[in-house]
Amino acid sequence: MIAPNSKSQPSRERQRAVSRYGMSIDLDRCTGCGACMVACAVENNVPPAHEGATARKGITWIRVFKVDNGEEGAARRSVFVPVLCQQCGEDTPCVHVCPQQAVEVDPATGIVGQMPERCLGCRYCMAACPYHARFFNWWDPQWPAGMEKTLNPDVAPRMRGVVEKCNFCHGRWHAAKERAAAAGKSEIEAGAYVPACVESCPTGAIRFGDLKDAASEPAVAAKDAHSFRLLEKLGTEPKIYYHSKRDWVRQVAAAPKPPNGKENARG
Amino acid sequence: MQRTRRDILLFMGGGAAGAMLTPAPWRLVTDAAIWSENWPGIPRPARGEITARYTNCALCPAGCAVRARCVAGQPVSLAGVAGNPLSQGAPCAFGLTGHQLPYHPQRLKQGTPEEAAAAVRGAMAKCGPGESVAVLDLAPGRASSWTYRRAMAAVANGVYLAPPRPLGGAAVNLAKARTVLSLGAPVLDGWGTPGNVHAARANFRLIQAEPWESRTAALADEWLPIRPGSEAALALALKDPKTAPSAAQATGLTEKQILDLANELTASGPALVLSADDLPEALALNQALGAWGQTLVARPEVPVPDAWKKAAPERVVASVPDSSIRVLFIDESVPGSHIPWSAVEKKLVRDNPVVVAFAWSLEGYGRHAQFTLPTAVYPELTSDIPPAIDSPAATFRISAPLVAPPARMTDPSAFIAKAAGMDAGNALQERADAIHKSGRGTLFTYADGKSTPLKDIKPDAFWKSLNEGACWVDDAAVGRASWPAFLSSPHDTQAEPQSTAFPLLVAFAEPRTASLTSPLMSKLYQDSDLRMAPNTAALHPDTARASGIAGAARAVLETQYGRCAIGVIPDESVPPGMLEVAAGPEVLDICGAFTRAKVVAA
Amino acid sequence: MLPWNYGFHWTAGTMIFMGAFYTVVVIVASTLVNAALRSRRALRTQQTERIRWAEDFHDLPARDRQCRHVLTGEFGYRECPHAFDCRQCETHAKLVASAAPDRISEPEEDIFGMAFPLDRVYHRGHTWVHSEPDGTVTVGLDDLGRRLLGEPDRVDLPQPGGRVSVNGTAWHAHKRNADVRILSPVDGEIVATGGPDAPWYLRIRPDRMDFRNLLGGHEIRPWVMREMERLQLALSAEGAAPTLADGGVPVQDIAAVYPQADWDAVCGEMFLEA
Amino acid sequence: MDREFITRGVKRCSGGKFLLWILPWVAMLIFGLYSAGLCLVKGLNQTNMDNRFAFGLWIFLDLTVIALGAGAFFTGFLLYILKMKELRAVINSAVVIGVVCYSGAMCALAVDVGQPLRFWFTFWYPNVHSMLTEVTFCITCYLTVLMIEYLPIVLKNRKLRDVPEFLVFQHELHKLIYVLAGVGTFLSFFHQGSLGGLYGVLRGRPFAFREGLAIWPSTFFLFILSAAAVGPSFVLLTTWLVEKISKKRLVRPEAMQMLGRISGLLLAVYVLLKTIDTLVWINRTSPGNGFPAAQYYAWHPFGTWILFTEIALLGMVPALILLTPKLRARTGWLVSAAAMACCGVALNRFVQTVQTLAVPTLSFDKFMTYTPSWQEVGTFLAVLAYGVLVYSFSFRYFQLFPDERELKLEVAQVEEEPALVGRY
Repeated sequence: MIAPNSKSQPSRERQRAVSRYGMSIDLDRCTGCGACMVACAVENNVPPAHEGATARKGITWIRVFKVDNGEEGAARRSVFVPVLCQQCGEDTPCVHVCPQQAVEVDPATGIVGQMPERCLGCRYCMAACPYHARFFNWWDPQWPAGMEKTLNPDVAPRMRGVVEKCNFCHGRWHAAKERAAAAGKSEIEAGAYVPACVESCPTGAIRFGDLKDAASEPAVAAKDAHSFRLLEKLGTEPKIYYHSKRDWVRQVAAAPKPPNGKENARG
Repeated sequence: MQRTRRDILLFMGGGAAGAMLTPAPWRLVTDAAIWSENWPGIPRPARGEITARYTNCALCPAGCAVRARCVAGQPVSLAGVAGNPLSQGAPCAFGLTGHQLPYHPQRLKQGTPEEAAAAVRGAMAKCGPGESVAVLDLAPGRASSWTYRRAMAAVANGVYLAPPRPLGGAAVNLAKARTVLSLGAPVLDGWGTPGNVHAARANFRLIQAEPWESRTAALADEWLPIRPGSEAALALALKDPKTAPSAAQATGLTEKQILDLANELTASGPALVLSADDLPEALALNQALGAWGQTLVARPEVPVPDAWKKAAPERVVASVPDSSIRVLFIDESVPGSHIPWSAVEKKLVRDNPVVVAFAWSLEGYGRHAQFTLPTAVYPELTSDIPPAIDSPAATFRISAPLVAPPARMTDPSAFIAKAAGMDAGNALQERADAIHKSGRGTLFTYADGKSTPLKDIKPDAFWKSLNEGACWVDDAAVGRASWPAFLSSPHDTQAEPQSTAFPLLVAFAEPRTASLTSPLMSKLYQDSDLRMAPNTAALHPDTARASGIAGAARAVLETQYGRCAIGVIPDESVPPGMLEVAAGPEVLDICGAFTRAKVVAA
Repeated sequence: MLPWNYGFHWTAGTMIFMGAFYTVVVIVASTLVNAALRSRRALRTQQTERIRWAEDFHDLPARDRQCRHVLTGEFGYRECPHAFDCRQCETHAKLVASAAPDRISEPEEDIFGMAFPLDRVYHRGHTWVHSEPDGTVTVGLDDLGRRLLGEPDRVDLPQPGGRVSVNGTAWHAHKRNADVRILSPVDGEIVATGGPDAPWYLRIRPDRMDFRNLLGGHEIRPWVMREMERLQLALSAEGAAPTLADGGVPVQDIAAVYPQADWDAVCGEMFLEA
Repeated sequence: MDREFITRGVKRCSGGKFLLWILPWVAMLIFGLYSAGLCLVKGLNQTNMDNRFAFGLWIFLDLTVIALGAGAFFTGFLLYILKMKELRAVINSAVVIGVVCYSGAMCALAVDVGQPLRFWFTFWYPNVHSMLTEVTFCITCYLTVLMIEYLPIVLKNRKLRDVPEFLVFQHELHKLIYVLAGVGTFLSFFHQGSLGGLYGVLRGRPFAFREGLAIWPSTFFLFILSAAAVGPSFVLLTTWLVEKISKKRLVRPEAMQMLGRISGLLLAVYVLLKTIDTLVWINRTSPGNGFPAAQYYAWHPFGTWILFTEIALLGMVPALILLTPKLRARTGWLVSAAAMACCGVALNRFVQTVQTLAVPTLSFDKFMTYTPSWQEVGTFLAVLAYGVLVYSFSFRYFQLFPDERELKLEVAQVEEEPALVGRY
């Protein structure tokens, strides 16, 4: 009922924030191998796909899309676009809609967090997210007998009926924080904390860092002329910067174009 | 004053009402909700001491170095090892899920080794002249491979079979290459060692000649969409421009394109030509481009004990006369390049041959063998990994077990050695000692990321560190030599002639292995559309219509070797006249490289 | 929701929102409680009968709520504001004062062959009150009422010693599917009970000899005429033949003549019960 | 035999006939409860909703049903606050419709959420910035209010009122009904609005996003208006239906026409504002977010026709009909106009819920389609059947139309006149 004072509130958070973690993804390097998706699932105890799952019912905190330039034959070119929670920094669409504060922006890190244990499963946040980066547990998670031994102890598996999404591997952030504290440092130093997808990318296409640290790769990428963010015009200030030297690739940032009646069950 | 029951009730009621205004009851309900996170069926991850352990991935010939994050000794996630000279710390999607393979639902749990041994003994006894006992080794070059060869040398008419070595066993030196022409080779997607390829990528220009836009084509500097099956023609024209016109016809490229490409290859060398399965034309082109000694090099064999030298030669299946093998052992415990069962089957004797497969799942040859004996699977097994194709120097690394294999697993080499009446011994350590004796090369240890010359290391220390995650790299000392004969030997990898019966050419979209992947890989093809599920084919809607399966989700794939059910996906990006197939055991049984096929309604 | 809950912030938004919420809760709750308390009081003070009649009267069609002076033609149209209790009606008082006293011609009115003796006063619920010499009054059903019920299947009379109040329930009568309560014309204490066969149903010692709420003299004829119309209407509405059996003169047991009519509805209409 | 439960003097069909009437609905209800049960026990994987179509048939149902149920608060408001006495004839019926719609919507919502057992979280950790929080709070409160308003109707039942406590309580409660009417109006105003706000605030969905006054997007006010406009229409429609089915006259034409007039008036205002809002959105809001509005309608089947149908065909036309006394006086026109108005608002809710999710947001999205599973349809039918049943029972045993008896007598009188004239 009381809408947030959209401008001021996040900005205040921003000032308080110790760091604003962000990512840069070089689309000219992504081979679409899927290592990031798998590493993410392993890290965050996302179960194997249920037999009934489809590309629209599955849980893929980070998902690599194959996008083409719409041309045919020789003129056709494709690019692989990894899409994960864009960690919007200004009136984050999913935060304000959640009826019970299960979604929050961590002022210390700028990371948009999701608390499955408080989630009602109303899926309003999913309707609110323009990046389709939120996923609903349509089934109870299931692992083949014995495989639960390989679960990551730092992340609790989620039950059926709640929403989840990328949180930049919060477990890893926590671990890094503890290591830093053990080493007597108040802050995590650059490189001490990277999400699983970043670590697993064989071509180093995904880079991670603190946007407040001008030297960090995302901060540098943010200034690059060939960098862009998805649906920037919405004004939600995403913290994921994509990069490509190819002009047509940078078009994926824009709003969708009307259909051209192509038939493709894969997309 | 005296209390009535009413007072007490009032007191209790008041108390209850009051309690409702305190956080306590509500806190309880909240917690109840959080407890419900672990309602039945939701597993609790085990806790324990967190350690890092190292090994080498045995899931493909690349054998990348692996750092395993272990909780109380149990690996919960895998990652690459930064600074590794071979794999550069880059993992792949399949490798990242390796630690889950031991718990694969389709894992083979028990077999009947005794019966198998008896059957083998019987068969070997009545093995007549002209008949043979053979071992088919999918991953040649390992210590166990040598054991097999010794064993086959020990038995009369023993034969040691292996898939044809890519480039006849020669190695590729990408670091030297300035221009790479790939005729459908998945250079950036499963070919060679990912880390090594990506590291070298910046220094060469990649030209991908391939009918459809594969992952490699998408990232190549230039993609030449050629007609399906015209790779050979293109290679030929590039070697000898006179054939350019016909090549232009075959490939659908313009003559100019071809000639320009030819010039580029010669002008901006050193160049390298790779093809999906070594096309003689491609090899010849390499020869013409003077790749030998530059981008194509002969890699010295990893040292072996002299005692091993008396071993059976390595032969390809095609070289064995048909219906001549009475006893066949197939070792697929370590995934390697796959040979269609149809090709193997016709080599077996007619009257009940004995086929013993060593596998960790029933998905491979086990489906056809009389006996399938369960083996350990990575990361349970202990095996060395032969040098990768893109490693010019000889290497030696061991995939040391991170998890103890379950009981009643069979060790293929021990079994085969026993059948041949010899003792396998600890081949792995013997070879390590042989390497150490050679005193060449350096040892890179993963835990500390240090490289140490071999001569500064004691034999047992060498052996110890190999088992704790290390790799030995030979000094790359490769003298320039003339074009080796084995690279000119004709291959049976010619594209089958265009036929009306089988109009479609099969191209493999995913790595060509029959071995199972972790259930988690389902994320890649079920929860997203990034890769195709095993035994699935993508084809152009027109092709589908022509084949009378328009709109169908399932169909039957048919080749001259047989038929199997597949899923079909209409995709306009696949050119008409070809099938983009994701390998699966069933498909691999009937499809080799350049197989022609057709799809019919299920 | 409460200050100690997770995520409770002392912000304007929260204050306004929760404030509005709690206000609503309080209003709704207090309304309920208020209603409960009022009804408790009403029950304690025996308001039930008054309320029942108030409800019935309220539910009567406007045409049946006409003031008695409309019947006599003194008004063109007037709805009774006092639920037929003229004792508290100034208008009535004025009109009575101004009216000329009745000239009693013959001892009883004969309307369509029904006897309405003028020695008694009538309630619009078809009961009469007759003052007895011993200072009590007898209460009975008037001729139309009697014919409506004919030979009642059952009559539930109150116990002597009980009390009745004006427009409260005097007794219950059952006829065929009809189950009607007969409205009491007077306040008072029941002395004795008669019945259908006795000349009267109740003998009552009234609190006051005040019958201003009852019809008498010249008012009776127009009233009965009007009642006959209503009966006609009720009968035809309940699917009886359009005219009375014998050219308009109601028979002793009207119910018997209309076996198919919904007698409950007819009686409800005539005895003013919703 | 339920004779003594039925209001005196009104005609109701025989018990057997009534049984025949409710039987199919009961069957439908049981089937629906079964499918809803499946969704609760096995989880929402029983539905065809997915991560991209996170909302489906049910949310559409909720929004529509609640809009139609607005008749309860609005009629109450007109009768008790603005003292429009004619509406006394339909208020009870309106209240029952309200109860049915709101309770039905609540049930559907309970099935729709992934963790129904946590419904109370919304009250316990409310995020006051969320439109959904506000909706949840208001709908819950308002349903309570409706139940309380429904109480007197029940207790007034001929048999129940014989119990003095019931009689007295409902009498006293009814005296205070205007308070509840006031509260109900307040609550409805906000949750009807917030239901609109629900989509208006979705900055990430430029198709639904709207600018507005202060903290409320324009849809907030449009929903209030449209609900208030269509509520009376729906009351009118149901009343007409009940008259047809029960073959009785229940309400005076004046009352019907008054409902129609009110509906038409508000509808006209709504259509006007909706048009303005749409123009602002097409020319300013949407392009401002980088989404040229034209492209939304390039995804078939959702062409511009849907916009035209919603605003002109099912908005302006019925408004004009209802505002023309001549046409309004003709039941045929009146009822069909009301029906059109209801469809128009239903279509509007459909566009808000379904089309919003169907049109892609990322350049590489595909146009989304979705067909509800039988379990979803079943649950939908359950709500429908539940509504019909509750209404049928209420109509049979409670006095939904106070004028019924009177109208019955009037009819008789008309037939009677000649006879009477002949006799005096």
